[in-house]
Amino acid sequence: MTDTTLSTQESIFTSTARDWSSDMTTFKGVPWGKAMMWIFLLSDTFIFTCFLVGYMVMRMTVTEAWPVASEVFALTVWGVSVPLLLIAIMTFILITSSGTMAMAVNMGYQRRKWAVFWLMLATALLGASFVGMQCYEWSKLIIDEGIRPWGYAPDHDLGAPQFGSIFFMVTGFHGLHVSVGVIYLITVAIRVVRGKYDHTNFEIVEITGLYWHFVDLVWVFIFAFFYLW
Amino acid sequence: MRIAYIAVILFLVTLGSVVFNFTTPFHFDAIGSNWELIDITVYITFIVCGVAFVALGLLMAWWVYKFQYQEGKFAEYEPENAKLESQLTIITTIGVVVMLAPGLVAWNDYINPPSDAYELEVYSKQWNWMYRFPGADGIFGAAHNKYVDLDNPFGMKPGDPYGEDDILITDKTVKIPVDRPVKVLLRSQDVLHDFWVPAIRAKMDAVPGMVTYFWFEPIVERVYEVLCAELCGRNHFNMRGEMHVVSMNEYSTWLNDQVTWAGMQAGAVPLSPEAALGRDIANDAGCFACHSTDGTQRDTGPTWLDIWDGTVELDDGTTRVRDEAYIVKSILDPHAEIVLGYTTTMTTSELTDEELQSILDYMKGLKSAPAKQETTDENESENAEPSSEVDSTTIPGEDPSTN
Amino acid sequence: MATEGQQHPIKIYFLIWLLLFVLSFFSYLVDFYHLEGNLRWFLIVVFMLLKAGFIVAIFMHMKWERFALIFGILTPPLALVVLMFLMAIESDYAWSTRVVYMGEDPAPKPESPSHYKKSEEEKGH
Amino acid sequence: MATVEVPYQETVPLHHPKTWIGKYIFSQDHKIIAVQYGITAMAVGLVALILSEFMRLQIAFPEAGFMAFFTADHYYQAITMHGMIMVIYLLTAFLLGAFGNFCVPLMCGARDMVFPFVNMLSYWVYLLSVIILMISYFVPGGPTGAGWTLYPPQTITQGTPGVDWGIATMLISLAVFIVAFTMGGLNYITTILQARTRGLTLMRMPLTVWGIFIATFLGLIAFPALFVSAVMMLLDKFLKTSFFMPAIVSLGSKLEYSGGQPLLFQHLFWFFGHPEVYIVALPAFGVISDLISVHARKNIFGYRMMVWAIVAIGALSLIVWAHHMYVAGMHPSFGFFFATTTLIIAVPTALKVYNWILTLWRANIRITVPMLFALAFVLTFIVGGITGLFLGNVIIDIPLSDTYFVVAHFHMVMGVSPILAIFGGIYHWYPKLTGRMLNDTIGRIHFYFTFIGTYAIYFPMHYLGFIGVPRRYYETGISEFYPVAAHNLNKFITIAALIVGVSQILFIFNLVHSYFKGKKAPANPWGANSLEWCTPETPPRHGNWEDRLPTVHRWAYDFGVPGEEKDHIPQTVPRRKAS
Repeated sequence: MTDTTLSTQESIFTSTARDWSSDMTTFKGVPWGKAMMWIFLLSDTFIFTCFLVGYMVMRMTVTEAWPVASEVFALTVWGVSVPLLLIAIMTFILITSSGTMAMAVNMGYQRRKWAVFWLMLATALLGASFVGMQCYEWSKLIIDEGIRPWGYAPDHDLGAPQFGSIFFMVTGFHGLHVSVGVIYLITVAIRVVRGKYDHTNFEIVEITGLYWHFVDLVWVFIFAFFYLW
Repeated sequence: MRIAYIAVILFLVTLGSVVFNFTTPFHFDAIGSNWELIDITVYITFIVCGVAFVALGLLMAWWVYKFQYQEGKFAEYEPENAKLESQLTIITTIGVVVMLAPGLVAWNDYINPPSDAYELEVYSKQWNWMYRFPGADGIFGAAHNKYVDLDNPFGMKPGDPYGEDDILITDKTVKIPVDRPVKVLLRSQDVLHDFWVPAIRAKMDAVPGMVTYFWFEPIVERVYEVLCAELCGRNHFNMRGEMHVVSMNEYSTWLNDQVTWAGMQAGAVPLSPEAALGRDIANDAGCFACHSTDGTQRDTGPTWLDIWDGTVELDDGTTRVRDEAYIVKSILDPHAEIVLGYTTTMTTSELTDEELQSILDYMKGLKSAPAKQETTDENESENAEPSSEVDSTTIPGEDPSTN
Repeated sequence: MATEGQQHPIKIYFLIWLLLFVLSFFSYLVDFYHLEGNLRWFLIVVFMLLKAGFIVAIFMHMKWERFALIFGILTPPLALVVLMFLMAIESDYAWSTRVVYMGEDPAPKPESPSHYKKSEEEKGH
Repeated sequence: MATVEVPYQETVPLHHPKTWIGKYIFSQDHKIIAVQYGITAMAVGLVALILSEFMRLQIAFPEAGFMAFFTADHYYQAITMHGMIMVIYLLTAFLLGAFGNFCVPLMCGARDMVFPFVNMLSYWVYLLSVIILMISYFVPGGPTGAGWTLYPPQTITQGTPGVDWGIATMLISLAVFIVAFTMGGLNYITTILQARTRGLTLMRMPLTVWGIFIATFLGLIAFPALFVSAVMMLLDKFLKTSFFMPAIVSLGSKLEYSGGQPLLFQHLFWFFGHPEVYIVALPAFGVISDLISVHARKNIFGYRMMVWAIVAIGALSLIVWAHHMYVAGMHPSFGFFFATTTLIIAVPTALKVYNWILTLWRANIRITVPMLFALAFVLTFIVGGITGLFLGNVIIDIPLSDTYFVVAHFHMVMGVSPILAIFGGIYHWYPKLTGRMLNDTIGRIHFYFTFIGTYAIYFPMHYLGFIGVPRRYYETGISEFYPVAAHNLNKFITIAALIVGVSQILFIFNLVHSYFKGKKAPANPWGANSLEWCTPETPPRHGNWEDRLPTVHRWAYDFGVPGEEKDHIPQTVPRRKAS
């Protein structure tokens, strides 16, 4: 039997060495699902980073001009072109959803099931509206701006054809993650109020939260690299 | 005690490998370039690795033989031996350094061509080689795949002043002077290719969308076979070229006979509308990937020059008159009759009757001597106007007066 | 399995929430005021990394995880740093061969989006 | 706040399936899933074997009448499918899917994987990916003939067989495989990290589990790069994006691509592809370490060094990828970096070889069939590793890349060696899995044919590379680089390949025959120490252990401990009180 007394005086190196050299579990106090989600997110990080590295290579190798993002993504409101307005709104929505998700996790550990349910539902709704706005953005780019996955519609040539390709691919893949996340959130929310997790400590809410925050995290990078850079 | 056959087998396999190594005729052939450093590095690696292989193999065979199972015997209990392990680490590290150091020195040479190296561009496409010299000014004109068409096989950038005197060789054979370092620039029209002459040791991929390079200095006058070393489609194995390493005089004479880009543009004679249409259709169908139209012999398919005359020997030993029926049959059913010396990788063409007729019109016009006016742009030397640029061409980057 | 869970005062979530809004607003301002060059890139990256750091540390509770987990998750992406760094070097090399040998324009001017032109035309009328 | 940890699996009940389908088809039992993975991988491996025999016949007898049907297209399709099947669908799936599933819970003293349902899903998604791959042969144009590396632009331009549909089925199949692998891999890792039994610290785990652990971890962070490149290539093919496609004139027609970078694909592919080599090699290392130690009746020499070597190889394998691209035209200075990292990786790898051989010293070696395979593995791995030192050194790679030297090297190190490890592992664990012994005589005959045959195929093949015979040539003709002697050598190699191929029938016969007629196996036929031999029943039933999970008191290699009665002490036996 191993005694896993957690001493606060231990340096992080000692504690880490102890954790990694102990029996049964390496990540002390971490449920299976959470460990698995963390490792999955690590794998997903590699997917998104490879996409972003692809974007970097495209951007650095093409000799045709790269369109100016703040002009392409501008939104005309009452006749005034405001750069990146839609993207700003989308960013704020996603951050808000991250906040509600964090609240839900907190409520979960307090075992307040209905609070968890409503907060997760709010998160899912914010996520769904994010996807909706992304659809609107895509349709605007495709119909109004003439940007296509393979380049541009006739007479809309803005330079490098990779602009649309990489943009649609990466935001599409991120949007897919958000959509999956919305379904995941709703499923977990319903199962929580139905009492499926009553015998647990509601770690499932935290695990769902990890995924959701990761999606938000990816958006931080997409926002910086695709819209601002 | 039972004989441990496996110990004997391990011993024999180790020993046999060594014997094979020393008796086999299969080793690097005589080197034809300056890259002895590569051979030396290989030699050092052979020694280091060979010693390790023999030592480990024999040790294993011996110990398997010696420490066979005996009922009731206990093996030595020795979980680890820090001293031995660190010694082995050090020895291995030394071995690795011995192999790596000359390799890195040689690589430093490999990626830094000497300043007196002249440039040769190898332009590859499915499935043959073309070459370009920078001409009198010693500077290549810009070239890009987006400019390529039937009258501009190298994709020379229109209006680039450096390009006019570039010497274009659409034949698969290139001649280079002996004892002169050459920096080979590689471009590709379609897919990855790799210009490789085994005896030269050096090679590099040609990558579309960028320019790669390597350099070498040929030291033996001889004809070398050029191979493609990077899989490039169904005719990859037939993508051969020739590199003649010749004396400086022969090289200069040969180069003077080659056409410049300016000469090629001036010499291009328009075809009749039917024949031009036929040429475009044949081009779209990919015919020119395997068949030349200027008499160049390629391993991929017979040339179309003078195809309308005479007879041909087939691979079943029979002889056939090359009339229209034969040619139509060869286009529509390429596997039916195969010319001696070729393997067919040709796919069955789906052409309408009109398209077929246009191609036949074009092929009919491809005659060598009397019909010189009708030959296409791919015909080099005859159409080359002996301009002053060509005459003054010597080794690029070198003052002609010193020659 | 013994799980204490991640219970933390709600105050800190609100604080981070607010901070994320503020940082996003700042990075938006970088674009709004058309800052250019190194300053722009520096600010974008700083705000991006700060936001990413807060999300991972607070919202994903990594700050409170044991170092065994933090270490396990944060070291492997170092390989990606190598990949990114090398790809940046190589992309620059490939680009330079395109400019030197293929006659590509080293500094092309980006075109304005069409709708931008249209709105300018409307102003002109 | 002192808590005493209890293995979580002990506190939750296990739901046993009631129906036959639940037990054997849609089973969530890790042992059944391992068998399903193994059988599927072997079946698809047989396809790859047959393809390779056709290729060998074509190389040796290009003029022969019976090879007339085999066109260049068929040849290139065969090399592509053979390579991809062997690397991904056989070796990765077998070593991680079959051995991983079987060994990890048993050797960790767990009841099952942490999420058995996801584990089951992993197998069925893997089967789906195999089916999609096999559909390649039935779509118009056949499977892709781009070579297993699938380098663009060639992969998606005319002039390559299977450019219309074969490439799509290949890429989709790969993406599906990655999904399957991720589901399985997350399970293996979480099980190893979080579901070990009492007393089983990481440094007491058998090396098999260590190999599988690091390999799976590598897989989880390397397969994403393949996934990304597959997605980008599918978009290039079907949506005409220009990620990997610059301006191209393909067979006379201008394509509508511009500005892409083909080298990006190669980098992403090898960022996956090199770790993939170790995804296959590390589990094999682990299995071989265990086989040698058990059958030599001696502790593995330098266990800690072996573990750290596995970890170091795993970490380094992520930064050596471009040694596959020395002649690819990448940035010239990369040669220095990648040659150095590659040769550094040789040090831990060499140490593993030394330790295997040092384990034999003053051992008490039982020449069993698994031991035969283990010894053969060490020799073929030495050859493969040493030729790797040639190719890893950038300047030597220049003349040798894309020749038969490369073919011989990677077959030796990544084909023959892991397959010998797989055979050894099957002969070793079959008694535990089925409760019956495999036939010893057939096993020995099978071993000698396989080992000597494959050695005869690949050792001489290196030398064809020295004279410059290029790989992936459908037909060479008589050429400067291809003398008659080389042609005769090729004939010899082909005959050896045919013999090896046919001798595998013995193995399959042995598997099937022994399952019904084999000798009943005792619980611990080899006298091994690790936990899988301590199960209360043989074969272990669903749940593996009794109510209480086993407690581990020692490492898995206590063989020949002085002063003990038996020459092996299982991990569950308590240590004596220190006197």
